[in-house]
Amino acid sequence: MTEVLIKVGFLAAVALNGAIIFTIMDVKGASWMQRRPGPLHVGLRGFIFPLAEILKFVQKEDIIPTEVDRPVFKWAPAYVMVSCVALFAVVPMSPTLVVADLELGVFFALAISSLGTIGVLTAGWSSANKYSLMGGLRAAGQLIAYELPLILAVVGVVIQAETMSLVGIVEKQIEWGVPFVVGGQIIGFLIFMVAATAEMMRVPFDMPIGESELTMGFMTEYSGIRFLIFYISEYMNMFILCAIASTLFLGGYHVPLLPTEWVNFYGPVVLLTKTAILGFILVAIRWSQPRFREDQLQNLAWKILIPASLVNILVTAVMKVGF
Amino acid sequence: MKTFKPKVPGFLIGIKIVIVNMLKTLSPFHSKPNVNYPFEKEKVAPRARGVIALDQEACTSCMLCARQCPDWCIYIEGHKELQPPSKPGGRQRSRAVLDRFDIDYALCMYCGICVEVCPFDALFWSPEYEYSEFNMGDMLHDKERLDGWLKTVPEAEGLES
Amino acid sequence: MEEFFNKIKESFTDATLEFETITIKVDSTEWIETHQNLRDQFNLKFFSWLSAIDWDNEVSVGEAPKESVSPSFEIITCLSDLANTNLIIVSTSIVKSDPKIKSLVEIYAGANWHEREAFEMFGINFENHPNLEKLYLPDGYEGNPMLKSFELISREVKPWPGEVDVEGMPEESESDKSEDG
Amino acid sequence: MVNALDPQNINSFSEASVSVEIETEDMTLNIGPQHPSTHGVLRLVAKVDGEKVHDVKPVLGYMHRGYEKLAEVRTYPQITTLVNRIDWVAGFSNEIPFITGAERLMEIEVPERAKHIRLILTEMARISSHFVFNGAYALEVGALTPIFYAMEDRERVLDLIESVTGGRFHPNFNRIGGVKPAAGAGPTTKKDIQDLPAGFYRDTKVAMQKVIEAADQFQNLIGGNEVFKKRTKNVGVLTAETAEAFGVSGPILRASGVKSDLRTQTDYLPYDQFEYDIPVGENGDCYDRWDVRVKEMVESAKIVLQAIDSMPSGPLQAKVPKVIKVPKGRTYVRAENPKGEMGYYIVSDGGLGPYRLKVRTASFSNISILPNMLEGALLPDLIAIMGSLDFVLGDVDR
Repeated sequence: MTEVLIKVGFLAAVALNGAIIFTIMDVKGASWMQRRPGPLHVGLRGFIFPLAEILKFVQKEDIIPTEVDRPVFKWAPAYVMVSCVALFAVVPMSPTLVVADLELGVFFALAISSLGTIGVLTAGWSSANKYSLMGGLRAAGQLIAYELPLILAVVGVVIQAETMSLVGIVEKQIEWGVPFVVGGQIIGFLIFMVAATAEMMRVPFDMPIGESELTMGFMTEYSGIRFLIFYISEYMNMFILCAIASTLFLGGYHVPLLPTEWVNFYGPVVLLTKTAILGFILVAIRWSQPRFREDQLQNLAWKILIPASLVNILVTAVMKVGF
Repeated sequence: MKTFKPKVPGFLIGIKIVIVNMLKTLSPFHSKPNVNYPFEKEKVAPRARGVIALDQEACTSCMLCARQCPDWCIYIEGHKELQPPSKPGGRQRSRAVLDRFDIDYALCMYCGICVEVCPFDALFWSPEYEYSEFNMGDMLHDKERLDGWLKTVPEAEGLES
Repeated sequence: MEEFFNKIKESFTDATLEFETITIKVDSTEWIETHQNLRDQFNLKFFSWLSAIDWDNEVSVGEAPKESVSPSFEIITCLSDLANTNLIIVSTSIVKSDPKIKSLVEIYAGANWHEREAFEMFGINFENHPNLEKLYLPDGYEGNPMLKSFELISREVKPWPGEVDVEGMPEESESDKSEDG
Repeated sequence: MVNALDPQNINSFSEASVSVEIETEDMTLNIGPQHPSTHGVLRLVAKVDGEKVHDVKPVLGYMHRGYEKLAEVRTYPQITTLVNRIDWVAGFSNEIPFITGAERLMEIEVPERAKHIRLILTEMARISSHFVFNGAYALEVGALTPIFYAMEDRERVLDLIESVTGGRFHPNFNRIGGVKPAAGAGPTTKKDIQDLPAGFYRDTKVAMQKVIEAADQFQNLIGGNEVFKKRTKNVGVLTAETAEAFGVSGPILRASGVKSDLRTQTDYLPYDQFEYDIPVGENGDCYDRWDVRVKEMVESAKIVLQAIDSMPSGPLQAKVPKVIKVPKGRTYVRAENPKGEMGYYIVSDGGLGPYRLKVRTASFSNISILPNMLEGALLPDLIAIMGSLDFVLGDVDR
């Protein structure tokens, strides 16, 4: 029992810290890209502002509008949060430092990530707000549409690695000497990143939030700590999907040429660096792109990404069998 | 010779622009567009219409400014007093004494008509801008406060011919 | 501009050109025909604006007209031609007791909102208008604000500070004043 | 009643159920008056069927300040203060037609130098207005960064306007017969006629170069972006005929392919002395409306640079009586403002103030086309189309 609690605590701590690092990166990165200093006043030249942010949201009144479906409304943030945290359980930070080295690690991750859809949809539905409803429906449509290319892109990796365990996938990459992104999965990696960005609901796929038309989408009616949970899980989701992407495609906790025997020491650092680089690319994309329209977004998923990922699987399979 | 120039997708150029701007912000050699306001003050143009200063001595309470004000935000009251003659045996002169000169900045539209119409050079523009209040009633500046702004009136600047 | 004015003058007798503005006065019964004519014959396809003037001798705000006028509404439209910059002001007069005129929406679609504005501001009825309702003012607002008889409350409730005058000297006599002046 | 379980009916039943569309109830969606994407307090009551917009009813009046009524109780110099505030994004441009109208009625000839200063500042106001549009429009289609670049570059232009007029948004700088003789500041020079401040030419040249660079940056950052093109091309197409009938003017009309620019077509300011292009769009869609404005910014910067080089010397004020009384008469003066045709119809009765002042604003006519354009659009397109019209609520409601 204690072991489980420690594991859950470890998981939550890593995920929360990752989310906080990504928040700092997003906010500070955004402000620098926009020629402004960004948060300045909370300690260390403003770099620990997420703590102040958290304190602020915790203090705020948790307003629940009268017309809402109360239990559903109250529990919706929890779904989103839990799905994010649980996702990290299978991500290895080194061969031994992994909460659960499952046989079907990839399968578990993808199954858990679709749980968040329910949270978003219930949040939108229960808010008794037209903007929230539209945001929730858009989010549901988008998350379901992009779940497919996300899974299909991973299938290529699974075929190449011949295992579904994430540790196994990383070990295979170490064995190969190059990460999968170089070793034939470049298209799969791009598809995975696009689909992951859509799963995170970040620009250019932030139609569900779409603040210029839907104010804040499914989060419109949330305030106080419940809003904070949505806010944090957005960054948590970003952190974890980036971590999974770097595990699957970029060689995880290992970089070529470094001695494999010390991987337990530098593993977490390497993984975090790779995750942060991917995160920074997402930040740069977020602050430079406009957003897609709802129908264009669906077209991209169904007409481009899914066929492309199917072709990718086919090519990978043929290569695997043929050579 | 035909040079081949591959077409870079527009979204990549966009990412390049934001990253270049990020480096500009971080580099100490580029000017910063921002002013960290409460700690640094912004430099305003000397002509900026910030607040109206009043030279109490020059005012003769002729009411021209109050009459021309589009918003009716200037309130003047005054009376005349007899002054002792300047040289013995001369006539007693009357002098206007200002009892009240209030400008209600909550109403003022900062058009500057009062400054322009003043025939005795009693009103001036000052670029000072820090006089917001929590209470709307405090935006009514009386003649002492208006006189206090006088020392913030800048000297004349150079002109372009 | 002169050339265009001469052309206008051939068709409309009551046309004037003053201060670089061509104005034609028409009877309110010819309102629709005039605009149709101007749009089709003179190619004035650009509908700039429509508004009204309330001519009244009794005014509660501002200055009354210097010369006495007969109380009426003057309705004005401004039409222009984008290519040649011909511009014309069409004006007509209607009685105040029964202010109504035919709507121009059929001819110029843009007249819709301008007519609604004139309707709420002056109380002029535009016949055959698709939805003649208030544009700016809230529901339940009474009165037509642009009428000259409509008081401007802000000027009513507050006295003019310019009226306060410097009190005269107690001992001052008339002769002194004239000497000073 | 068809029995679905009857094997004979299965075929026909499944076909029928595919072809029948689901009947859904329309939802009324209020967009505004407090909404992140409306420029001010415009309220749109939209009937939506899912993402599709059916019937849009704009509700105005949240910002109605009754300037036409207020003008009746004010004198001509006092009205200059008011008209600044109609379209506050380009405050300086609003003064020009009004002052020109009063001057025309009084038959005053304005000195050349004053006209040039007016022209320079008008073009600067146009640039700053288009900067706001550029930033805000990108924000509306979801790009969050361009508005910060736009504001940074606009600040340079606003600083120049402030250094001359003393006001950033409400310059109140034009006087009947010229420009402001004593622009505030300085106890020693208060009564002197004040000219442009020292260093103005140099700073203007720098700022205008930056404007041209900024326009280029916008073309790369927003205009070249594939997502932006997808969002705006062939969205909200406005034909020239419809635009004319509704009285739509300015960049929107030019984007529809009509080469109409009052700067060349009328003589309210000496634009004929300078060389510049009038950008014209082809399709009349949102992208063209955006593109025309960016190009116009560059042209305005070119005009300012030329005007700085050919600045005549001389007085800033014509001789005018101390108490301004405008003779009896009426005139209509229009000008090409950043948002379109702005005009004042002044009916003077020979008094201190006008008997009636009709303000024709560009945005009012421009947004009257909204219900027409939004019919059948998607909800995200609603925002894209509305933003491309570039209106300011002060300009709509007056």
